[in-house]
Amino acid sequence: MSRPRFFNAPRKGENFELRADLNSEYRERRSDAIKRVIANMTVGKDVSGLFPDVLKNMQTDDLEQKKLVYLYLINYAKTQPELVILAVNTFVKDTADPNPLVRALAIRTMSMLRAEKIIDYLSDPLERCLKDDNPYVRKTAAICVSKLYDIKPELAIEGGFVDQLRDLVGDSNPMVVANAVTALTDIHQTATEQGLDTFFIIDASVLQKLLIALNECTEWGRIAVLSALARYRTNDEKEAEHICERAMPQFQHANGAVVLSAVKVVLIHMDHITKPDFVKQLIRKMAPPLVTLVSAAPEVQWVALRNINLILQKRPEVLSSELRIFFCKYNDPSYVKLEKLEIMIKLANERNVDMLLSELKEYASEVDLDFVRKSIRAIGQCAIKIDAAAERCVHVLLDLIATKVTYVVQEAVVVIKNVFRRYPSQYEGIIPTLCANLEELDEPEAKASLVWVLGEYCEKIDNAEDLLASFLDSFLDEPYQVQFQILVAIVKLFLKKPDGPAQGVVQRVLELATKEADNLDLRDRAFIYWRLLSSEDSEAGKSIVLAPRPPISIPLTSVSPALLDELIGELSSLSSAYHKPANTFIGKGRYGAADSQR
Amino acid sequence: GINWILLISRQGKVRLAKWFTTLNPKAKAKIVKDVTQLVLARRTRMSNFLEFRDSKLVYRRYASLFFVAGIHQDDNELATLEIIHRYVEVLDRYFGNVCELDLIFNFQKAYSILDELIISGEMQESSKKSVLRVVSQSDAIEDQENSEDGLARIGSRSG
Amino acid sequence: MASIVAIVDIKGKSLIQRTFRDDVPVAAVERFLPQLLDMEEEAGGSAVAPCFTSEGVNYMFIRHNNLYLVALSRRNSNAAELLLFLHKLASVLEEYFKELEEESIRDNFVIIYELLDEMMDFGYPQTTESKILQEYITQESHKLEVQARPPMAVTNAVSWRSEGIRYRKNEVFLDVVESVNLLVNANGNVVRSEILGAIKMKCYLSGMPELRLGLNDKVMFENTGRAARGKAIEMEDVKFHQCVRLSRFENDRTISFIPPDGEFELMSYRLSTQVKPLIWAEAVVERHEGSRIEFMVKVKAQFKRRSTANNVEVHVPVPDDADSPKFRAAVGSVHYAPESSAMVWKIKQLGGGKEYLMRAHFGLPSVRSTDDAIGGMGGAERRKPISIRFEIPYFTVSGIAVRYLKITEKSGYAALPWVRYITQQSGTSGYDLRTI
Amino acid sequence: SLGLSNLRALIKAIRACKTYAEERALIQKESAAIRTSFKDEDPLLRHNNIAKLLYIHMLGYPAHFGQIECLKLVATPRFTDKRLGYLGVMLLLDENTEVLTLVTNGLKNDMNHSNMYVVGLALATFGNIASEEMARDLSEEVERLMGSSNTYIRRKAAICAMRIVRKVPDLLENFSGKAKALLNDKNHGVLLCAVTLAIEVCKDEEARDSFRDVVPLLVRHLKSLVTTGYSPEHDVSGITDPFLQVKILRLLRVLGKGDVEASDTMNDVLAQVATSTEASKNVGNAILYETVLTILDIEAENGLRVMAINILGKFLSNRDNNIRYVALNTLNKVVTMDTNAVQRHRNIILDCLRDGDISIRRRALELSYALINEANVRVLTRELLSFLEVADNEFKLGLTTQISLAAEKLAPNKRWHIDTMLRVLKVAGNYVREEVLSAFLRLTCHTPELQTYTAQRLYSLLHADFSQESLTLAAVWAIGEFGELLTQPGGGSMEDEELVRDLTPRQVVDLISSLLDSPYANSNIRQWVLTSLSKLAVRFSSQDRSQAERIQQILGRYETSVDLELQQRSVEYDALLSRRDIREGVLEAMPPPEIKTTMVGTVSEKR
Repeated sequence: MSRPRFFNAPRKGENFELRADLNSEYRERRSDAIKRVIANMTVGKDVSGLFPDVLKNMQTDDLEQKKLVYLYLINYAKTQPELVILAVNTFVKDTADPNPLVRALAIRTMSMLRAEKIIDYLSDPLERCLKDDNPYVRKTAAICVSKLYDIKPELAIEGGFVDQLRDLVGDSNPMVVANAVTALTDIHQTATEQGLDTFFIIDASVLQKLLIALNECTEWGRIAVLSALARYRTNDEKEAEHICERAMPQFQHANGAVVLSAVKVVLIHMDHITKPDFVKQLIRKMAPPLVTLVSAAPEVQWVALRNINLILQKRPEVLSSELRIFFCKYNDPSYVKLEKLEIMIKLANERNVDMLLSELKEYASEVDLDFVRKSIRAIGQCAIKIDAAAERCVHVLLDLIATKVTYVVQEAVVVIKNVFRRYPSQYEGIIPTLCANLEELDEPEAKASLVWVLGEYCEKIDNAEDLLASFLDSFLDEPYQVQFQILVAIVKLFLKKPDGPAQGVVQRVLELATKEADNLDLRDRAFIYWRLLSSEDSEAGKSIVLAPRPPISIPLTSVSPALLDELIGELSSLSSAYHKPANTFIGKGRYGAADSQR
Repeated sequence: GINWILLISRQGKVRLAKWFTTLNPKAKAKIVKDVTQLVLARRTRMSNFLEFRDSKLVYRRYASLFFVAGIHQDDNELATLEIIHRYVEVLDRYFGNVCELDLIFNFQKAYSILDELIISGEMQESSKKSVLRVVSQSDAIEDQENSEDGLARIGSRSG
Repeated sequence: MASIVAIVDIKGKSLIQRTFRDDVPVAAVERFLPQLLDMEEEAGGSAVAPCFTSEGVNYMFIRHNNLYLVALSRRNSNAAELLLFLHKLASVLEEYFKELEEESIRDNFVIIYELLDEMMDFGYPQTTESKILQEYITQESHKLEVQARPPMAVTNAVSWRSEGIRYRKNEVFLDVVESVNLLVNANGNVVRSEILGAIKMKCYLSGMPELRLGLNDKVMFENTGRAARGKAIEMEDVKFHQCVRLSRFENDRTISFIPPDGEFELMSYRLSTQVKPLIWAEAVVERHEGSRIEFMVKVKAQFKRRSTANNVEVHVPVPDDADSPKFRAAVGSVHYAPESSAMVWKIKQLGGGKEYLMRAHFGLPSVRSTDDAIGGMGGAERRKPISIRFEIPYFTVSGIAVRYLKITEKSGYAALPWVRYITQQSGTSGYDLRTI
Repeated sequence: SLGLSNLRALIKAIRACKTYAEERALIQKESAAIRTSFKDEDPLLRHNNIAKLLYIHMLGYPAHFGQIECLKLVATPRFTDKRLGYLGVMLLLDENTEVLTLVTNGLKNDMNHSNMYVVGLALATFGNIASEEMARDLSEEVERLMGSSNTYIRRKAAICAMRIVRKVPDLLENFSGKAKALLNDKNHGVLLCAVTLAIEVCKDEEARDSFRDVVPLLVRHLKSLVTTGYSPEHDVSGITDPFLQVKILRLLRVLGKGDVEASDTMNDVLAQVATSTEASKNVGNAILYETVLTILDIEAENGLRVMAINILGKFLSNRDNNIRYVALNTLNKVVTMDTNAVQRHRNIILDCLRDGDISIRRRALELSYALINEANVRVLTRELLSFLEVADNEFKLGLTTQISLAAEKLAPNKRWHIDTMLRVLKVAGNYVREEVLSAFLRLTCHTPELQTYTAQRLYSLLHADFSQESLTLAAVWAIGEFGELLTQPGGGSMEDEELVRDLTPRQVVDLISSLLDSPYANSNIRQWVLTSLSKLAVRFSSQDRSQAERIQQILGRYETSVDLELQQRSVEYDALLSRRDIREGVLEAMPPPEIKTTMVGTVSEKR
């Protein structure tokens, strides 16, 4: 079996040999040489020196060979612009070839070359190809307009190409329509990035064309059309309803990205619908396809889960009875498990919390550390979210502390501290259990949590003074969050037990924080306390530091309302997966006041 | 001294790994992974040295194999290159025009030779001849044992 | 929108890549794996999310065997679309070369370039139907006397079927295949269960046939006000091949379509109903550290007596370093599968209501692996569930039934539809029983 | 399954695997077969199984279950089995492995074996993996073997002695005399090992002093190596035993350091090596490099020192990156002693910052920090700041720290200092140490004449970019503390276009509070913002009373926060702002912190 191999170790003078072969009189040898050139290009070797020799092989009936030469040209056109010009004639000729495959290939490649000199020769063939009889050529030419806009926007506009593209939105062929929409959207984005007005306004007449094309396109075309529909702005309730009705059937599409795009369209236009029954129906129909996405390939599933998380922030009722579907499988990748946990917490309620707790307990004994931690945290969130479940959650947490596994104990301490803050004075009986684990804690958050407990309940802990004072020796080496808690806890101790040894302890912590510590924010905090404690009004400190704190609550959203709307409008995109505005990760990643006020 | 020596193929496969410092399996695997990544990404004409955590890598490519040594911060990098080269020379002499396949199929021999050159991360013999001599004499003892044994085995286990 | 699509091996080397827009430097592909490894390390070795951004470049990737398929972009791209495109690319390449791995890529780089050129333009997915691609991009294209032309299907409204197909005998085969996605706790409680079904077709029909499929769909009966004869089922979510007219289905639940030629999956559906596990298994484990481990496994068929499960496989996890397997099973055969750290109990036929026992004995090495020792809460195998595979022919859990398949073609031929039902639990669908 | 017949078959099968998954499955099956076969206790199969297992281990798969089997191989009388067994012991065991204690006795027996190659195997194994306990147990054996008449055994024993000294320093005395004696050995190999052992022994101060009298002997050895003609057995590209030369140079360095007499004794030979060693090949440069290091470390004469630095200068202009790397690396050591000699090469060093090789960049960067002085601080800081914009991320934290330390020490004036720090914060605000941030804010507190300017600049930098955390924190704090300077009419008379003037309190509060919802907001930033806002409520109380109420509302958003500190601040500050009687006094301007030099410890950048 002798298959041709092209990746052998480089031989000396290989380019010399290739050059000879490229100019060989034998067709087979020339075509083999081109393959070797491309093979070299693929592994990153520089074969740009062979440009003129490769170019000579461009005029050929062998389609495969032609494609390879084109591929070569795309790669090296930028470095050899003056040579590319030699290829122009063949390109132009090919755009008039009787075979539509060749015509499309030529126009597609020509518009990829990005050499200033070639662009001027592009106008005529592109003009022709946009009007070609064959839809394959037209759909290819449509995309070429956006490539042209990318290189030379003024030519794309003044040459009338963008206008022609708009006409193509009404083309009889759905694939052409889809690509015209794709190209216009691409141009729209490029223009927006450059701060220009858009060239693709979706008005009512465009809307009609889009809705007609939607059902006939390929899966990818549907995504383009749906994304355009999501950009359409309407205040007309009837129209919004109509759009939703037309988008909804796409929930049944096998392609998950089509489904997400359809969900996006419906969520956006639903905002204009006031009929509660209709809204209810939309939400009811949206749930099953979202659930199905949870069994997609893990990568797609991840995007879906991140999106579901956003959708639940906007419409918490969507998946209210679908908790089980988010239970983690043994072999789910870690990134999927963590997202499922987030969603489970959002869906937790009085009816399903028992089931959820037993599941979370199961997770807490897995081997993936991160997952275990987040699972324990989730138990705490259940306790805070659902009053009726708090006691059961606390029991589970105590069981976990009893395991004596260090990272489990630490996480449980963090969580129990929050339970105290939600249900003051209900679970104080377990304070000794927590204090017994003081030595074990080395993670900042766990340590900070326990210090808070010491300060908050110092009147109930016999040796609170000693325990708190013991933190002062290492005060300057502690992480900030621990330092802050030590400071507050000692101030509280002093306010509650002003006469004992607390006086000396508070003096020491204030001096450490104002004189020794580097952090100016910590210093500010300490000065504020110092000034308060030395105020003429001896009750001032108590009224402020010990001011009643309302029970804590878990926020319903993780992003601001404005950002949430922005992200819902970007569903299935990267920004919706990251839960971050696009400006934070594209371009230079700068994001300032102007962006936040958008 | 040398902390460890790795032979890594261009495909990223380990062809020999010798550890002179005590590390747990996880730490070793991590070093192999990171070093492979770093060394394979190097281009020609770059220096043969890389700083790696608190130590240094000295590497050199011979055909399809990278020979990499992890050395102390204050060791002589240039001299380490010579040690690597000496190892390669001995291998080459032992196998006669050594190639990667020789080292794959005779990996124990590659270790034996290294053990005659370096112990505890320190070079113990600077004469090529002397290293080759002891390795081939050891081989000779093996050969003899094997042929005696072979005869014995034929006698005891027929079928 | 993708600027570059690349296939990268596990060492981070790019095997092939195609630039579609030049706003992302090619060097960014080289930076892919080192960054991924860094992130994995930060995550304690766990797999990290399939999208990340670094230095203004967005990376979206899928893992396929020991390859990464990566899309790079500078914009806020449609992540779901591109990830699905990468999956599609992987399956197209698999259909072309059978295996998608380093060697097949190297041997076929010319055709992969051609495919990438057809499948994506300026970063936007185009034609991705492998059947259609195979009509004009073939591995032997240079041998063709006539130049290839774009098949009509590429741009047709019916982009999945070519014209002029002819068969002497017109036939359609319908396979209704169901599996159960099941998770059971160690105490026997069903934690999650749903039925995943699919209707797969093999179509050997001439011309451009119009097909209409009728199912015992409860919603359709309700819509049309007709009473169902027999049981009707409530499908929670249905997904269709792109040939099915979705708006028709939305309107009156009619499934009408012009099918692709040959094999394809017409539709998939999902029902979430509480199902009792069809086959139940449990294991009692006795572990003697440093010497041996013993199992007693029980399996029970909990479906009706008139059905039989075929090719039952019960996979029970065993420690990674077990040795000297010994088995005693009341029925079937058992073997040790070290590659998956499991033993597999195979039972050719398991009748409804039957129950069997199997005992297994393994040796353990006297020296423990140091990796285990740092595991914290005991070896990883402890958490691994028992999983079961089987087939039950002539049976679906949901009770779905094909009521009719109407075929009309302008030439007026008659064609026979053949329907088969099967419940099939393969390795990939989850049928997991948690262990203590 | 029975497994593959032998090593060769296994390797072939592994090589035939096309995917990683396939390889993994094959190996896991094979490993299981090997484990099962071990239980049969068949000595004939054991050798075969271990050979396969060691190959499997090399590919990164578990092989712990083969440890005991290796011990069994070692215990057989066959050399073939011992050889593989010891290889396995060295690969599968280390000083922490439990079963290592079972090896000691076997090693002891084999060290007394009649076959020198068995002794050799035992010594190699000991030298590579001996634990402290094993080192004690076999110390006498090794000591005895150091006196063996066989050079093969003698040299290996010397290295083993080095391991013993390393593991059990209190056994040093047993070996120092023997080590000294071995330095007279005629055999190159033994001498090489003896010098290696001596270097280890001389880590102990007392031992070092007692070794000074061998300097003349070492000088003789070295001189003879340099002057002998071609000696085929030890020649490397025309140089005689460079390995031994390098080792001797190193021992000389240890002995010459801090001792004038010893240094004097080696002066000439060092000069001779430095001048007569051929520098066209790597091997010569290796010796020159070692020589330079020795000269720089000992109490060398001035002329010799100049010679060493000149060699480095030549290295620096070498085209070979290896040599340039070594030069940059060594100049780092010289720079503290002789800055001027290094300053001469400043331009070459700065060019190296843009080299394609990260190893070169890293060394050049270190060196350029050391080069900054009063005369060039402006130029070099400008260079480093522009490098900061393109530098690899791993360099950034060091860069910002070094720039800020240099600015603190050498700033020509305060305006320049502040501008430099602002630029650092603007470009690399996510790679700035806490200490550097604090130092900048302290500087601001102590520069009242530029407080308006600084606050305005920070305001406009923050307005443009929320993404740089340290910049955000600096701006939040400075604006909180000096907020009123931003809104007072004619606050500054700067010509700079970037400056913002005529701000209203509302605008300032808008900017600071918008950070709470920014995509970069984290707990730390929010905490600083809450304090800053509370201070602003007081700072603006005379200009715009409504801001205080607005700020109280913003604070209220966090009164049920899960974040401990945020909730505490929210509730506290809200209560405090409601106390009109005391709030001004409590939140008035903070006393400026004491000015102090920035101490950069080992503290991480984000706590």
